[in-house]
Amino acid sequence: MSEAIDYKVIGTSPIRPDGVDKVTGRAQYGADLNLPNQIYGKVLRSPHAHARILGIDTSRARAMPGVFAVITGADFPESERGAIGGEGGGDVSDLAKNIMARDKVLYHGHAVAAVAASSQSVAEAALAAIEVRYEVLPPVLDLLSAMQPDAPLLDPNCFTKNLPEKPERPSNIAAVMKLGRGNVDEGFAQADVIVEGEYRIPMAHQGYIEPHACVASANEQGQTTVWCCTQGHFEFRAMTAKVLRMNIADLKFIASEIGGGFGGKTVVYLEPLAVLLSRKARRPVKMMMTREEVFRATGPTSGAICRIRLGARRDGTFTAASAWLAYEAGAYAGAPMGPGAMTVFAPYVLEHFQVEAFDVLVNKPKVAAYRAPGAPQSMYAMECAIDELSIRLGIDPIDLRLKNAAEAGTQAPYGPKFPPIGLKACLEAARVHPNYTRPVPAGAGRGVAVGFWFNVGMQSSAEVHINENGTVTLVEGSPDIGGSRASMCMMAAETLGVPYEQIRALIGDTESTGFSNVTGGSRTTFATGMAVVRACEDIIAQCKARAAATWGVDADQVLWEDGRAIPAPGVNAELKPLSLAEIAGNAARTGGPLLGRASLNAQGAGAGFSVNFADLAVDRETGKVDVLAFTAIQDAGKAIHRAYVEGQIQGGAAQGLGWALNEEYIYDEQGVMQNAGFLDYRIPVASDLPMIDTQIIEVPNPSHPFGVRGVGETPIVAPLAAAANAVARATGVRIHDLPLAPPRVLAALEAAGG
Amino acid sequence: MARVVIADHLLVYTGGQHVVELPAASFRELLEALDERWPGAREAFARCAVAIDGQIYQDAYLEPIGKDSEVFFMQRIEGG
Amino acid sequence: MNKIQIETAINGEVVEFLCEPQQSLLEVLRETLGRTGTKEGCATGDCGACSVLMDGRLVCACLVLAAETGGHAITTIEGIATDAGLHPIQQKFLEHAALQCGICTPGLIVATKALLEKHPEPDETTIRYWLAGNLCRCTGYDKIIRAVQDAARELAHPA
Amino acid sequence: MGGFSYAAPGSVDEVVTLLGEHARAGRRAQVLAGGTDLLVQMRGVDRTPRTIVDIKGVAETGTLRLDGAEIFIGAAIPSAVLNDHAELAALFPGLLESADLIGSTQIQGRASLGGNLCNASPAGDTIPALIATGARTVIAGPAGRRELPVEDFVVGVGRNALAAGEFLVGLKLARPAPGTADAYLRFTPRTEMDIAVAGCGVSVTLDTNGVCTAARIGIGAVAPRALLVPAAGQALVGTRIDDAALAAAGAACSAAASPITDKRGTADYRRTIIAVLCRRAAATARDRARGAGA
Repeated sequence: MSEAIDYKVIGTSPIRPDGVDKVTGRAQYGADLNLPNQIYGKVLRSPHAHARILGIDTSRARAMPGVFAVITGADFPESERGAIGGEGGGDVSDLAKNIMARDKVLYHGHAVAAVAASSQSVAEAALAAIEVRYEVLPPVLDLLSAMQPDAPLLDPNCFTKNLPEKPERPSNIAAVMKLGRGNVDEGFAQADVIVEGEYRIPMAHQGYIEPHACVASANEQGQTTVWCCTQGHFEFRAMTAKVLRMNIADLKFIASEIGGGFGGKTVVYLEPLAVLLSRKARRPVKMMMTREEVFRATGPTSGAICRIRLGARRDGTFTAASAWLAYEAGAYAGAPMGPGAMTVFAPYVLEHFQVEAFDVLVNKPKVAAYRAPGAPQSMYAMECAIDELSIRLGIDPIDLRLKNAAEAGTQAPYGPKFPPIGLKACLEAARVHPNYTRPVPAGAGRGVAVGFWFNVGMQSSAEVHINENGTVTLVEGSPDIGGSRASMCMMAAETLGVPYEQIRALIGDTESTGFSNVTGGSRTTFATGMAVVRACEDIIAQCKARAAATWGVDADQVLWEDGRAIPAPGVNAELKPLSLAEIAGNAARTGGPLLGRASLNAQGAGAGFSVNFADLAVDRETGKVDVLAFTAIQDAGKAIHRAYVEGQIQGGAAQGLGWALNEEYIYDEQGVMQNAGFLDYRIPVASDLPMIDTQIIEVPNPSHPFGVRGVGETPIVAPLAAAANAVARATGVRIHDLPLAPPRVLAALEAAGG
Repeated sequence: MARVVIADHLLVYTGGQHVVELPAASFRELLEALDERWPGAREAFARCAVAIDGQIYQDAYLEPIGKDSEVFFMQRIEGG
Repeated sequence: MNKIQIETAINGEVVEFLCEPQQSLLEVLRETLGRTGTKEGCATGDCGACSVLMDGRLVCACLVLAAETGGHAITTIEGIATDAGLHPIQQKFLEHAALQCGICTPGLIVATKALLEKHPEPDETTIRYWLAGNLCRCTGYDKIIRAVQDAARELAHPA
Repeated sequence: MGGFSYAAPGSVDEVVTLLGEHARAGRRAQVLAGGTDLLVQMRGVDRTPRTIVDIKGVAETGTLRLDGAEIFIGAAIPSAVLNDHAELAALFPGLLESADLIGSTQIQGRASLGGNLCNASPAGDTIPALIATGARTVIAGPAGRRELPVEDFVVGVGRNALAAGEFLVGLKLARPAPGTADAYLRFTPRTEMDIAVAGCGVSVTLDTNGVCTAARIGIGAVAPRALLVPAAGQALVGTRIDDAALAAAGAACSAAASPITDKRGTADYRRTIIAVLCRRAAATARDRARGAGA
């Protein structure tokens, strides 16, 4: 694999094959399907953050005209304990209780009952007729208080995992994780300068624009079809089967188009409810969350408290680092503290370090994956600490990072030695970038930060059908959130040697293609792309065999070039090349339809590094922060569709900036979220942002046929610290806590003497 | 003998032992060797991702392990 | 349920429907009339995914009662392309990769149409403020702004 | 409990009759203008059935009249229509700034000054701006018509001065005297799509020497209702609206404020920035007035 390879299609930016349907309103998203005879399902949610359910009376709701079914926790089978598997993480029994409370409600908005009725307004009236008696318990909302031994318990059966011995008493600390190497005391003793600080990062939501929605249709034998917006319909099928103790063979999941996920659509919320309601009502049931429900009851990511200590010699060499990381899990265990711990020091060479991380239950919604889960929180703290060090030592922040940057052969803090990685290439590119070498605008500060994510592989399937005129249909199982149909078609075009326009990609349902894990973990272009390439190689081998049969030569005497079978050098010069169309047209005579396929569990995902820098200005009278310029440089390994790679980087930057500047879950003392809507949960609007300049670095991943690393998650990691470091440099005041909302910034400026 | 490094959260199963050398030509054999050394450990280790000579495998059941390979057990990585 | 009979024009086609008094135009478009190109992101006027034109003026369909639309003309995303093909705004969104998941795209295209009818050659700031009511969570807006700029150029100076 | 119903009366009298019938029968009726607040409330905090009385079919509520010394703005005119009106923009740039800040372009396609006023949110953007201009409300009811200064129309959080059977027909504004200009500024964390953390409307009149002869300052989102702050206006009168006068006006706004701490900001923060907004808005109004024949 070398960068010098001259690709025809890879690295260009063609129009996506599903584009026209998406700009004309034809594309069908989660809530766009309406079935004949359909009724509407709605969920009754807890008005308390922490309470015991004493009783639920649904009799009035059941008696209402137009009400077809009512369900509560009692209608669910006793669920098994055990890992969900796949990307979802966590425990099946917790998942089951999260989608419908049993004996206790653990957050405001926790589902307690659901109805199916002839119209949405009848369904709403039926919810209002359900009576639930609660014994209200004190909510546990603050991370540090939740960790105290005398804190009220969410789960009296929760005993901290991964301790040397099983603890005697239950706790809200669901698990701890430790990581370390060398001797930190020795390392800190070698330091000329030590910086330390505590950083708080708020709970934040993925904020996809499409609320969760599905339609379920069950028949009298229990065979059920579910249409839904999901990052992975195979995993939704598995979760639904486990929660309802159904046979997977009785469940068919069809992925609609999906209006954003960012990790939040990797777990089920509505689907098992819709299946149960449909089974009871014997009619198709459509369920759609409101935006408020999305905020209150679907996966935010953890708020966290991160304490960092970092030591360095006068020349900038890091001597030691330690991190203490506490992550909010929400109502059930499963905060991304593991990846948080593994990423915090990942970009740097460190002989001595230790990390301690905690997964803490609080009366807030159960967290779900969100773009590089766990990394933005811990790496925010570390990248701020490095910036402080850079200021203290008077070393340029990029130079300081270059001095300590990991490279191929560096032992990563999480274990193995890095294969070829692009961190230094990104830092070198940043150092000479015109946006970095130009002067900082008056009144602004320029902040730098590094981002990192592992990326993953996992399971994917792909099929390649050669149509009778030589055009190509790809069938794969990865929902297309950001243009992946285009990149799949491009990799197929490059491999087969046929024009991009001759290829169409279809996302198969769970009965029409092989298992694939979720679109997530930055895995689709890497892993599903690898499956597509392998399936194309399979079809090429078949085509060569067909050509050999046609020509009466051995298969190894046929080569594949530019979409044609050609005789190998020295083989009968009279033979005319056979195009894919010719081979396909003759397929009936040479063995029947041409179908290639591949399935794999892709290993060797390439680590993704980024460098961001941003110019931010601060209004010293109001504390308002404006983003004047933002530059994101990232190693993509190889960019298949350049514009969509840039788009991933730009979108991640916007999400990271939103989290840094304004986004947060705001709770009152009773544990009720105060800003459950897009008006007060302030994601960036168009006028909040500048153009986001991107530069794609390509250090190929040796494990992928085209060098792909995966790009989707790394971009959200660095913007938090880049923004905070810019504000610190603009004002001379270091604010540790996010978001950098105007009241906080103004208070910090005033505390520092204006 | 492969050099096997145990992640901190798994030390519960190894009585605190951090590094161990075990004979194994494949990941499957390694799991058996671990289970033999520390009965009951297999399930916890099988749930982990591993890095074999720097390459991370989320599911490594059939992967070969070289004579001098370095194997790290680590937490599985998710993603958004 | 006391339903109301309404006759309105949607994308130039006369449409009759029955609605409940409190139902929004968005709900009727999507659930009654099968015009699902107009998307729901919030139903509170905060995201712009349901942007439509009412008598040529940009509005959120979630904040209009269906009952109010009698005798008015509604344009939805389904009415933007013509017999001649995609509208230049649609074409530019495709060319600039200005959509990722695509859920905000119909609303953005309708809003852009209203923008370019009022400001045929808007600067970047005008575009950003005009479209501030259309949330996009995927793109960071960069490519959307470029697509709108390019569409404005194309409409003002057809090739 | 009855269901929802929808009515679209064609005249002021019909609206008054309909509202009166409902009041007498103890049934709920609610006036609909742009609906950008009403529809959200009906879907969220207040789902109880009612008769929705759409006043957009009443000619007077859609009337915009600028003839003579008095300007009339019908209660149901969408702010987008006002924003497009060049003469109105020249007369009341500050008022139109406030109308241009109500939500998004989409919201402005529906939302009206009248609706913003009747909704009586402490943070309604147009209310402090209307207070600064000295606008008067025109109310129709069973007893005929009455007028009320805008600052007296809003009486509390979400509460206005309309009695049973009454509704807001429109707003009256005096054509500004020579040397008069207004400005409105609010503070929000985002650039757009946000609710004011604090807002300040200022109208000043300068004589030909640049000395301020009259000033009205309204503040929003820093008290249960938008307030006229006479002391802030007085701090400008008799000055050239120099830095010292601006500081005094700002301080008067802070002193008049009785803010709360909520999801949008702390009380201290609001008290601090209302002074900043007052200074900045007053400086803008002053600069405009200098250009407006002072």
